[in-house]
Amino acid sequence: MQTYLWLIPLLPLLTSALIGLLGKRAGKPVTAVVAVGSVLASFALSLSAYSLMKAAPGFRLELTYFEWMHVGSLSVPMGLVFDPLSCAMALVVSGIGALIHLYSVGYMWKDEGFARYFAYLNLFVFFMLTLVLGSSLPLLFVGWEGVGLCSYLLIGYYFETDYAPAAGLKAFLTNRIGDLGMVAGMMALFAYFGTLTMGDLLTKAGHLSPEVGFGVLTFATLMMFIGATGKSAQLPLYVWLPDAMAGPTPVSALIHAATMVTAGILLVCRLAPLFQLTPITLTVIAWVGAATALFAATIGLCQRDIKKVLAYSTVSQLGYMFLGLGAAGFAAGFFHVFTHAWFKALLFLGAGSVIHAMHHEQDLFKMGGLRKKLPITFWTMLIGTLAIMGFPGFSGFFSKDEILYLAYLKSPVLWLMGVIGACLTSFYMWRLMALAFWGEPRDHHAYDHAHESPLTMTLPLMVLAVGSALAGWWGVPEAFGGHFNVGQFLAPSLTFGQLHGAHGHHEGPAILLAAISTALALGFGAWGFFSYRNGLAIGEARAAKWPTLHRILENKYYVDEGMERFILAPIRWLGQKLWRVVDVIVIDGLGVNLPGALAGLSGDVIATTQTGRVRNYALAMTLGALALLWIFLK
Amino acid sequence: MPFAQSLLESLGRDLPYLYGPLFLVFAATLMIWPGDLLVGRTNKRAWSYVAFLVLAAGGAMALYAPLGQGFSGMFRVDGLTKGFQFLSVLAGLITIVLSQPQLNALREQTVEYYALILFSTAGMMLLVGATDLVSMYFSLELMALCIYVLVAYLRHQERSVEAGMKYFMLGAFSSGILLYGISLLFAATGGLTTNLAELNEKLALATPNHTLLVFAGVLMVLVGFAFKVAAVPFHMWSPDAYEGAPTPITAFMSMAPKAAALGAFVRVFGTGFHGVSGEWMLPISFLAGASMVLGNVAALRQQSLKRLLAYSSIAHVGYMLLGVMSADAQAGGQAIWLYMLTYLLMQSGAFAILIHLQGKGEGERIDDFRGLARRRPVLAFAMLVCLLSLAGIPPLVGFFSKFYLFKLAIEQGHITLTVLALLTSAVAAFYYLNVVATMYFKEAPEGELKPMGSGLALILTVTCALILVGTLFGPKLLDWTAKITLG
Amino acid sequence: MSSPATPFIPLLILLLLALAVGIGILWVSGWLLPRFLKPSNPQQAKLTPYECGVPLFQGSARQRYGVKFYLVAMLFILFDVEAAFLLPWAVQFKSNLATFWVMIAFVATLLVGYVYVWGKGALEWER
Amino acid sequence: MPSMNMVLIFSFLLFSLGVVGVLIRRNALIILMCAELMLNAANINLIAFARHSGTVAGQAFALLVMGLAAAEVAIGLAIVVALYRRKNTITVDEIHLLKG
Repeated sequence: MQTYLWLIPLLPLLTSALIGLLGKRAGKPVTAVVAVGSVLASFALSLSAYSLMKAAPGFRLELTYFEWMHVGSLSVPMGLVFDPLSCAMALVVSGIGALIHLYSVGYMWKDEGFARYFAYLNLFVFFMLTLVLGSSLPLLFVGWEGVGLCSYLLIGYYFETDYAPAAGLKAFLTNRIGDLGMVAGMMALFAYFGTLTMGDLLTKAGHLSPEVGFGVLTFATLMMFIGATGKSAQLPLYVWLPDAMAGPTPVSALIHAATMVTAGILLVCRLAPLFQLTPITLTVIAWVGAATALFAATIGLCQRDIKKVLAYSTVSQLGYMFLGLGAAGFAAGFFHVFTHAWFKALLFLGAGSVIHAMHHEQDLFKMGGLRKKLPITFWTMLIGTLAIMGFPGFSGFFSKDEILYLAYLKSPVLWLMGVIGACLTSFYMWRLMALAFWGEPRDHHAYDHAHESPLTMTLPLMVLAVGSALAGWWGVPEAFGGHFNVGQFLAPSLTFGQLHGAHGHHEGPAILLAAISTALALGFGAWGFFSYRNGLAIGEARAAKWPTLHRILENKYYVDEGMERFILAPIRWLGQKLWRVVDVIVIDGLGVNLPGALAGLSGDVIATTQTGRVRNYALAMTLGALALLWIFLK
Repeated sequence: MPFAQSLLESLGRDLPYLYGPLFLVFAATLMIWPGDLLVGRTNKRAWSYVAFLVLAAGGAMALYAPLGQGFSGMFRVDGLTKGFQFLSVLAGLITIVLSQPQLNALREQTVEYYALILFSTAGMMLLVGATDLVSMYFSLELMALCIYVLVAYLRHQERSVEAGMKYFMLGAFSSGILLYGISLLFAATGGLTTNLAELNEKLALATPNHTLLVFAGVLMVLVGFAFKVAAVPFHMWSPDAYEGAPTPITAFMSMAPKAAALGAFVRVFGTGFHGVSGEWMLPISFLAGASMVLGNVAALRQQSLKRLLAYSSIAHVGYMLLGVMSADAQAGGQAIWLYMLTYLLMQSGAFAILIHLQGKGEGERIDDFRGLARRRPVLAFAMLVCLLSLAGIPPLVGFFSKFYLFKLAIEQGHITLTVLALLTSAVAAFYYLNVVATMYFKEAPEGELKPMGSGLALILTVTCALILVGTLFGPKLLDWTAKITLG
Repeated sequence: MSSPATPFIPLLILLLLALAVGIGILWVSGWLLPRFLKPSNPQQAKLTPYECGVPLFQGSARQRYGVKFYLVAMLFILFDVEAAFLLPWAVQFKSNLATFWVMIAFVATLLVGYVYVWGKGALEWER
Repeated sequence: MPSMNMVLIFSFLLFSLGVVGVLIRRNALIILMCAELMLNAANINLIAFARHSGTVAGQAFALLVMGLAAAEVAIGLAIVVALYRRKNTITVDEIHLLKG
């Protein structure tokens, strides 16, 4: 069996190529079967990998197929690693991926680019699995870039619209900034450890003691974290994720909620033994996470677009995960990845079902009363909402509670931020539910034509709903009498032979904290629900009362406008002006009319260098040579 | 007659080193006269086949040439020579294939076109093996003079002639500077030698009052090379020349002379000026940095794909100068060779598509790629592969060679520049992706696209396949690089 | 008389003599004789400089030459400069076959070029 | 060796003349001539220093450079002629179709 494990990532790649080449000819049914089947097969293989891993010594199975790069002292194997962490994540990716594939069949059935869509989607699954299973950082990076590319292609999928391609580009470029951090971090790690293979890296890290002050390791981990903020949409690089909702809804569910965006958390967990050594980085991560969780939640309060609400909610939940990681609760952070994958995929697919039913209407203010028209969607989304708000017993409850508890141990302020964020989450989720499913229909035409989605779409919803309800029981925290099985399960990956940092799990008022946060969340949820159950009146009254606040939140703190105004516009301006600089300074300035050029400089700093006049080019060459001479003589 | 005998003996001994280029020169001469008399006016395209075969044969001869040094230390066949000769010949072969659609469409098939490509390739083959400033200078000029003419080849098109004029004027200017630099170095040795190895010893021993002479000489040689590889601020000819030249010649210019000049660059600075590397390291680092920044920034705003590729090639040269800065002809040569090989793949793929879409030579704007993904999904995908590889996105080979080059630079301690290279290559993603976005996310214009000729299709298939799977054979590729460049 | 200039004294005398004869002839034929012989009847045509019978060129001498001149000049330079290689060879030539054939190869290359240019019609003035 | 310095100074003046000529003249032909001047400045160095060291390599080099200069001029003239036929001017400042 072990010999076939390489098929896990390669099957989706193969089918992606097949669908891309032959999909149009083969027809939609065949395409659908192949696409869903391949991901299901990957899921099955992942299950067998899981059992093999369980039997392996140290719960770690490292398969090296061949040497990929050998450059000087750097040797990068092409191989896969199966340990609790990667197996769990691979199961999530392929399992939830299969469900979303199935859902997509229904959702995209009428779309012209059916084959193209599945080719991209399967390519994404391939890269994601490479990211998860890769046994070295460069291989992980290949997956990292690959999922970025697929995300770009899928966000821009509806290229007839203006904003979709722009959103895709934004996502890709924001991620490139993060990637720079990632590459820098990789280089620093290589300089320090002399290897980029996960196993060697972590083994070597295991022999070190925590770094005091700001050293190479702190630099490397911080850089890695910058990479993670890009992919996982943390402050300040979160801007791309809300725009990414321009893609088809199942894509939002798979890539921008359940899997790709959690790659940053996965990266930190993968290198957990390293991050353990750098308290400064952990503190930074915790604060960035908490700030993102709170910040994004506030924006979620006033959004009208159902997908935007969920997008900001995702950003906020990712913040929680980082908060957990920063509080050294790597298992807790990953646990939230796990539960979040269930309930956020569910919520997105539910939202997709609503949008589908409403003929691509995404405005919450035009929905209402859909409870009776879409019963399955309603009930499953209700479960998702209960899960995300942290209703006792549902999955979000356990994972969020564990994170908040660890945050409290690190700093009560972090805990407070987390709790406020949780309250707001509860509020906007109930607002969403109330606006969409309760009250009077506000757009009668759309309402009359609304209909429940086909089975291919509702089946995944139901499976995900069951998962959302139950996933939390995997890791019942010790405070509630459980054993936090997730932590024990992941321990081999996260500690990697290190002594497990004594968790000190019985300190502090765990139950009390949980009670406070849960009660508050329930209260806020009720407030949100009753404010909007009967329509928009109360909400509008509130908006009228605090117009400024409402406007700021509705406009997402004007971050995009600020970026445009203060970052992008100057860059564009510089790019255009740079053109003219050399001409004015060099040609007209020195050659013809220095005073005139100086006057022009103040207004219009730069003109074209590339004047098309050959003598100017020769002059530039001469001046360049003189400049070189000057550099030397100085 | 001892003199005559020794002449004949040394000729017999040394000529095998030059069989490749000599064969090209003689074959090309015979093609022009009397060969061309035999071919009717309408059958001139037959010369493309002849030229292809001749070039392939010449390349094979060079590849199997014995290793060694000859012509009184003027020429040397070693791994570096063969490696870069291989690149030049490959680029020449690709160019001949790429030339067909346009030359046929414009009815501009002549024997001279192919003969000039052969002459110029012969110049490159000599250039990369030159171990003396004299032989280096003349082979450089042989290469350049032919390309000036090729750029202005479409003499009925205004922009082709203008491009040729600009390239020629500035080329003559830079060649004057280069030669003057050589003469200064010659003077610095007291008029004794221009041989690179001897120069290296002599220059290191130069008396203090010769320092300025040495430095000025090195600097002027540097300017000459920087011009040939189009490094900022000696790059200004390249966007204009690239845009105006017939597109296959643009492809040729961005691949073959660049490879040859970089090979010679590494050899001259790595062996000839190795002893005085302290003096030229800083200037080159400025050239490299400026090229990366300006090349990438300027490419952002381009509307014409040819100009975009010209600016991006300036940036790529900036990266490759990192290899020159290794001051080690062997290691730097390897890194540059690998980079150049992958660059050649991506460029020829991109140009194959551009030439196909161009038809008679019009339509090179990025806008002309609108909706290509709809009209020709396979072509668009191939372009995507080439562009992403140019942007250095893993796991394509462009990433691999870039990684290798940057790693070398870091090992050599050029941290700042490497960081700059990383930053600017992030900028590069902008404009490459802009093209991708145009292909994938914009509405296609009306009209049918004609099917691609088999020559272009073959080149495209092979390059894309190599770009896609290249990294899988990373270690093999490196072994191969080492084997070739070490000889 | 052992000055190094001694051998040149006859040359100097010859030079002076030549100058004297030249100036003398000009003086006699241009000024002395006409005073007695020529009828004084000045006309426009007679006063213009003599240009081998073609009408006098009246325009500015700074105007551009026709493109054909450059073509010929180009070819002339190309083939003319090669003499620079022939000369040192000729001076050093010591009747051995090896160097002879090397130079023949060089000239043959030139010859191919010449035939090519001829065949292309670049040597025709009127075309 | 003061005389050698004189040679260098002389050749440098000639070279500068060429450079300045390329930079300030507008006529393509004169630019061409100035570029040749730069080559000749180098030739002076080559010949003088070859003479100084008593070797002939430098002189041979200079001879070759002259041949090359002729080839360069021929190509330059050809391009300029082609340009004149297209554009009816050889003033380089009037030729700027390609830019940006």
